Amino acid sequence: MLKISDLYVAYGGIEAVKGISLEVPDGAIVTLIGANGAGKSTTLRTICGLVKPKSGSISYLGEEITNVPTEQLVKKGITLVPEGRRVFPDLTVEENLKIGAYLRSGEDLTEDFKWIYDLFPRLKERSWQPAGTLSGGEQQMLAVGRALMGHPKLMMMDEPSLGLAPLVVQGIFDIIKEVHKQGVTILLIEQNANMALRIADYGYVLETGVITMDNTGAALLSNEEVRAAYLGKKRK
Amino acid sequence: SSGSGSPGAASGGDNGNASAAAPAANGGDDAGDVIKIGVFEPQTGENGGGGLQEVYGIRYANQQFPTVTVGGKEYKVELVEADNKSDKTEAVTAAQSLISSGCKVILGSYGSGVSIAAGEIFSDAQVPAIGCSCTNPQVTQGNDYYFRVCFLDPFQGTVMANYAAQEGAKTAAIITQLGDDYSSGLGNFFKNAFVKLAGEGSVVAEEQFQTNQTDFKAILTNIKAKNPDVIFAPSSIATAPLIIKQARELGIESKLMAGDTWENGSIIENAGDSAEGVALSTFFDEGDTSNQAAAEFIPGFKEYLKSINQDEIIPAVSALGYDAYLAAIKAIEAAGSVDSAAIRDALQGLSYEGVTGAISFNEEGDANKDMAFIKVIENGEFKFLKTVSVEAE
Amino acid sequence: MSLTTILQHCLTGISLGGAYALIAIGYTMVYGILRLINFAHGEIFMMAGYFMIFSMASIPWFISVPLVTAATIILGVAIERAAYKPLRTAPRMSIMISAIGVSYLLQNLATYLFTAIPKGYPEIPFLKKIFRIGDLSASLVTFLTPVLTIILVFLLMQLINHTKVGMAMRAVSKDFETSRLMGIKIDTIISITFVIGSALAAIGSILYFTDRMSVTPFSGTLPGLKCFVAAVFGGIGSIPGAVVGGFVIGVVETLLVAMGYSTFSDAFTFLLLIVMLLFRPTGLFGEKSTDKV
Amino acid sequence: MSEVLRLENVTMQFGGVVAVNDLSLHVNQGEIVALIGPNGAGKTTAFNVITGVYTPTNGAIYFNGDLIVSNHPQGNMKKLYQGENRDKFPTVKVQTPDAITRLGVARTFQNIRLFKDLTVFENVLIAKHMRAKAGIFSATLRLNAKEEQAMRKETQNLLEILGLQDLSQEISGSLPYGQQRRLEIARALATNPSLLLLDEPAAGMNPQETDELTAFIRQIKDDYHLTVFMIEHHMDLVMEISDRIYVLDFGQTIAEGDPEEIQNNPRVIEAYLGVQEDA
Amino acid sequence: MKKSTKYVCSLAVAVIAVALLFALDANKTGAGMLISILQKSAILAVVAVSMNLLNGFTGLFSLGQAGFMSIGAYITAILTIPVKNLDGVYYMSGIAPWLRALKEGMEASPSWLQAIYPFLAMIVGALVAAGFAALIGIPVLRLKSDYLAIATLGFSEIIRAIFSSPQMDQITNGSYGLNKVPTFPSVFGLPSLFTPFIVAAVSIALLVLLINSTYGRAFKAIREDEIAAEAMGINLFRHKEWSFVISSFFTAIAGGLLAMFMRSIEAKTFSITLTYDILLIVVIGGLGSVTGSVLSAFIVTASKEWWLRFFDQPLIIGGWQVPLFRTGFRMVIFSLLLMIVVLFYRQGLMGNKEFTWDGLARFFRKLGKKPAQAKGGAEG
Ligand SMILES: Nc1ncnc2c1ncn2[C@@H]1O[C@H](COP(=O)(O)OP(=O)(O)OP(=O)(O)O)[C@@H](O)[C@H]1O
Ligand SMILES: Nc1ncnc2c1ncn2[C@@H]1O[C@H](COP(=O)(O)OP(=O)(O)OP(=O)(O)O)[C@@H](O)[C@H]1O
Ligand SMILES: [Mg+2]
Ligand SMILES: [Mg+2]
Repeated sequence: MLKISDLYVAYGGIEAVKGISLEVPDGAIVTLIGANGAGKSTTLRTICGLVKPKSGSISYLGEEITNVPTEQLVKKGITLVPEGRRVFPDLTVEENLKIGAYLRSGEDLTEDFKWIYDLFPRLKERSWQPAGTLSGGEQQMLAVGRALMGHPKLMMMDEPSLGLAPLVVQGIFDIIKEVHKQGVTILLIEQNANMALRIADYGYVLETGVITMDNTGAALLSNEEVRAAYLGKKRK
Repeated sequence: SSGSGSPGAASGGDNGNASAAAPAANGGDDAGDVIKIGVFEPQTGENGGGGLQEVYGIRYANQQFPTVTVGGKEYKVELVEADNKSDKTEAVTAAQSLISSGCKVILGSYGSGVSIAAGEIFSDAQVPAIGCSCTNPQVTQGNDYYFRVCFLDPFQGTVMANYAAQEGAKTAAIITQLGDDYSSGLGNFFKNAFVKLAGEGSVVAEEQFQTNQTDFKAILTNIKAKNPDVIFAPSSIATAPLIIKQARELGIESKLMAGDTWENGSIIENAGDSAEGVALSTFFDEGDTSNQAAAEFIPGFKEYLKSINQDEIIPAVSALGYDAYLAAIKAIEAAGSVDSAAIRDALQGLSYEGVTGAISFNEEGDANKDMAFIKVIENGEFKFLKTVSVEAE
Repeated sequence: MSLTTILQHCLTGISLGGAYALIAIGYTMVYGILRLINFAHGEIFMMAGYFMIFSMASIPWFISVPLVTAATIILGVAIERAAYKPLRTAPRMSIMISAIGVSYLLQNLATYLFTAIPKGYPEIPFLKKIFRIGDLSASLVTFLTPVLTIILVFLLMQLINHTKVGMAMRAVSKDFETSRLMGIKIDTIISITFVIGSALAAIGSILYFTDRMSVTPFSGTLPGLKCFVAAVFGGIGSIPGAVVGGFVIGVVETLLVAMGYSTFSDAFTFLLLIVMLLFRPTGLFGEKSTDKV
Repeated sequence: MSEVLRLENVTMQFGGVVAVNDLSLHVNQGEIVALIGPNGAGKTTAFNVITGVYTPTNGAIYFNGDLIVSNHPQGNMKKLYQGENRDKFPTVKVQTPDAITRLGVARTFQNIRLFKDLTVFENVLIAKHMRAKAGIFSATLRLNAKEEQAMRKETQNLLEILGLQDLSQEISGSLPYGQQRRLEIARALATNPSLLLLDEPAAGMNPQETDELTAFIRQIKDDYHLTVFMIEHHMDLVMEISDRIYVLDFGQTIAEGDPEEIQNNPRVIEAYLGVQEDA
Repeated sequence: MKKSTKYVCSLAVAVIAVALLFALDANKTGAGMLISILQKSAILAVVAVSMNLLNGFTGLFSLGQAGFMSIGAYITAILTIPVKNLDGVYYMSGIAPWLRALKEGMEASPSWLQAIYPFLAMIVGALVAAGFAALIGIPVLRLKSDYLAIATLGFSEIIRAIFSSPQMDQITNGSYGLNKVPTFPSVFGLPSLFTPFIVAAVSIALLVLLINSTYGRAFKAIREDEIAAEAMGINLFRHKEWSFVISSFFTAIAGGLLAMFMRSIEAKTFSITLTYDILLIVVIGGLGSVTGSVLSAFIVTASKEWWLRFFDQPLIIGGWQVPLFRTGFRMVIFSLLLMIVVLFYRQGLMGNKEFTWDGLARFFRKLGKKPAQAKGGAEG
């Protein structure tokens, strides 16, 4: 579905991504793990057209999308749940969700609202509240909900579990699985490598802008090197 | 008609550039036969409109008298223009730039404030300056290097007060612009003179407005309530039509009067019918051809105005600009030298026939003028009404 | 002061306030979306005045009005494209200087092209028709300005609060990047903002200059500043705020001048604003910042 | 063991939302206490109330036995606080956030708030400013050279101890996330606190980095004789280093106890932990 | 670069600057324009650096500069106009008797005291401005960003309205403005031409020292993040107030210098445009860069009022009059240049960096390298 080859991205003089190639098959969950500053977010932002790559190519459903503007990518069904939630602070929760469906003009959204509110009952309670005053976790739910409102084919998520309570983290992963089940392909960045690899079909390990390892989720999970570097010491 | 032989004079068109001014760069080399005269005028900014008209007079004069003979040697007169943007801060550097480019005499400026600001620069550099229409007493006071060819505000204020009284006005209202020395000063002089003539309490309203203000309805409504016989509103060209039109729109029928600034075609053009009956004092009347210099100037300058696409009404400030240029030329000739100090001394004793009357300078450097022209707007034109002379205090 | 005089003053004030309100909306909308004080807005308004002068020289008013509005819109959008768009990611201060630069440029260009001599504003005959009620007298435009302002603002509020474009505008005003992720074309939305702002400036300019009859390159400066004050008074970013601010500033200013305090009329206007800010630091209807610690 | 921090019946209300509801808790000298709870439970709000960023609608807070905060609207709170009970309570004491910091309470923020355009060194040096004795004139005329020297020296030392000395001239905003968190803690330490409040210090860190952080917190606690009060969602970290844990839900404590107790508390499991899948 | 080399360089520059000033003094008439521009730039540089302290370093967006300058300018002017000129200056309403008495008293004092009066006058002006700033700072500094800007702008306009009001006629000469202000006095027996440069240098030096002190760092912290700064124990209000007061103090000093430079002032001089001009200088130089402000004060002033002046003159090349060249064109060109600078140097000329010898060396090295690299590329 998505194919990246030999992608280089630089901010000013600093190269954040140095020639990575990866592939996201249709209907899969692919995860990208790696230390802070490895270039994970940069990769996703580049796919979305928020950052211009220095070189390399990105194709989506066989179509070259390297320099396509973000808006058109969204129309094609790619969406990103950005790092740090980025909800619209002055719009209410409901408006935030509505704007997620911005490109689906004229359609009836009642069903979608019901779906989202079922997934996140908390949002329903707060539907009138300006999103800026929600707690971190609530905002994250809203960001995911908002992305879902666009009925994406490929949903990219940048650290969706950041700052969430354990129960909610589980919830988020359940949602990811649920969304995936409904046919959405998922590219996921996670610090919580444990959980991410557990649900992922395939995983890539990124280190300072280079892919150092890739394998199925299960294989990475049991890889000693990965365990040492990203999964922390085993505790009982 | 244009008697100029200088290059570029014929072209110009609407660029307003039909002056003989050659670029400073070429002129500088053979300084031997060039004498530079500085034109210190606002061509942009608040007073840009009036300043430009003064410049036209100067440019035309330069076209007419492009050379001056000193000690048997013919010098080409080169105008160096510096735009002071009607802004005191900029005036200092603009004045300085004229001094730096070697001007021997300076002409200008429209708007007394900038003249006052630059006065110190000229006197420090010992370069004489000749004001054209700057009527504020402060310009020449205590400055040995500043002269002017026009009369002064105290005189002008008195003239208008007398005229108002002669017309039978018993009460007057005054509108002045805050922070503007010309407007406030003239208004004040008018008030003093009018109170003397018509008695205490005859000035029924004194209103002020802010620079750049365009809405005068509030002050006019107040004045309307007082129903004065005349309204004296010395102000800039830009504000005049606004005051006139808004006054008439509010149904004010008092006679409107102002000072020299209002003698400007654009006021009639902008205020239209409402301008009818407005009276003002000025320095010059194009209908008055009794004097030889004026008789020659008027047709020639009209031609010139036409060539640069301007209205063919001669603004008094253009005439003054012309006269100031003449004064400079005559002084240079009289001095027999191109040295600034000598020119200054020559100016002091100068006496000549200008288009705005006979001109000689008193101790302060002010022109000895005791006559003003009163004009009234009639049928969309400035009609000469009469001359008034008063003993200035 | 007689009742007639007071009424006359109120009429003047409300009419002036209406014109201020229309211009203030331009400030407030651009601010709302770009966090930019568009210093050039007063000059756009001034240019609209010149456009009308040239247009009416050969074309009747009913064609001139839409024509001038269109020209002003083009100017506004062109400024946005040329001077603000390249600075989307630049520090806020740079964009503001760019705005001051544009304002200088337009002023100087107007001086250069049209000279500083005031140009007479053409009359639209029916607007200048003078009505007299007892001792009150005012032209039609005086009555029309506030009415038209209210109607336009009502329409604008509908647009912003109840349409998708409006919601997109509110979203873009907070976060460009995320808005793009929602599929919103931010450049289009920003342009729409400038279109609306400029159109209102054009209409405001017609109403304002019809009442004041002449245009100079500096005609936009003072109304520009006043309307900016009005926008801040009402809470910059808020459209009803701009309208209320416009009317308040217009009326207060007129009344102050009427009471003989014209020396301090501007000062009082500012004082009023400052007092308002002390009680409500973000203006009358300004949004409180929802910056969560 | 003496009490460092005590909250009594603290309520914080935003319009209709009661973020903190009649919360009472205490932290003893030398403890590491964790504050956990679902998102939106009011943990960060509690921190904001303690540090004076918000003034509570009701309640009192004591630091080392002194009343530092009571329900008088102040600081940023004035804008934010719209409670109806504004006038009901007597004014007792007004402490602004900076004054509270000077008393010895330092904090980090949930969303990192470094001085992004300044260097790492400057970030830490700034924290020393509040202890400077020199007035603005003597500082300008460099009459405080000795003091300045000392401030720089202390900063240098602190950076060395925390292993940030190599980065000292880097612009702080360009550091990797983990280092930024570390720097924020360093900056808080530079104010010489006796109580350190950490708001989700491990957010955005992978398990490996979290482990490092655990050791780091332990180390600074001992080296600087600190009391640590910490909000965190990483249970590994919380369970490993906390002496005691408070669990908050809907602004109220639903449980309190040592890690063992908390892990097995059914209410906590239901509201917060969820059924532990084996990791 | 070695430290000693840097000192040598700095010393050399200082010596050259002083020598240049002596040279200018010797050739006053010929170099009049250069002197004027340099003096005006020096004065504007002081305001620009003060504004930078507030806007660039403390992050307080204030637009009240013109107002504080006017306080300094008016007080300096009123106190220094010679008694003999008073009647001429206050020709319309006369001067307030107490003021005349004060001035007569001043002129009766010993001559050494009189020699420092102009400086005292400037300092008095600056202190009044600082006091006023302290007063309005109490309510106003609570406001944020643009609201603060408009409130300070408002105060500046209020000051202007007061100075030009008829009620103040006997003190400020209301609408008529003040003139006959004596030019710069001389210091240390040096030619008076030096004075603005010395005062500017001292002022800027003090500001730089402040910026680099622990208080300066606290200001920067406030700029970066108020909430975090507060959490670092920095009292927001006190520090903002300091920054505001000190900035106003030096702004007023510059106002005093400006009065001496222009020798005549009026309230109109201190309108909002003046503040915009200064903001322009600050941003073009680089927000947060002192050397940038100084550099751009000169570049902006010189290009606006001097270098571009020829655009206002008709240009004739070989008998052909080049179109477009006429009055007003200069300002069009100036605004265009301004736009170009803003659009292509978003951070201003210096960004938030300061001029350093190392920086200069690096700059030249880079310049030297570029052609070399190009060559290298061609070979490869
Ligand atoms: N806007 C930017 N300007 C300059 N450098 C940047 C910018 N954004 C990111 N970088 C740098 O690019 C590198 C990669 O950053 P990126 O955000 O992609 O990392 P990441 O893997 O997502 O890390 P994290 O886990 O912290 O989110 C980092 O060194 C970072 O400092
Ligand atoms: N400034 C504010 N205005 C209005 N409501 C607020 C404000 N700050 C917080 N709240 C509300 O208070 C509640 C508690 O928020 P808080 O940030 O304290 O949660 P938290 O426990 O820190 O959650 P998380 O773990 O997600 O950070 C939330 O529901 C939030 O919506
Ligand atoms: Mg990331
Ligand atoms: Mg929190």
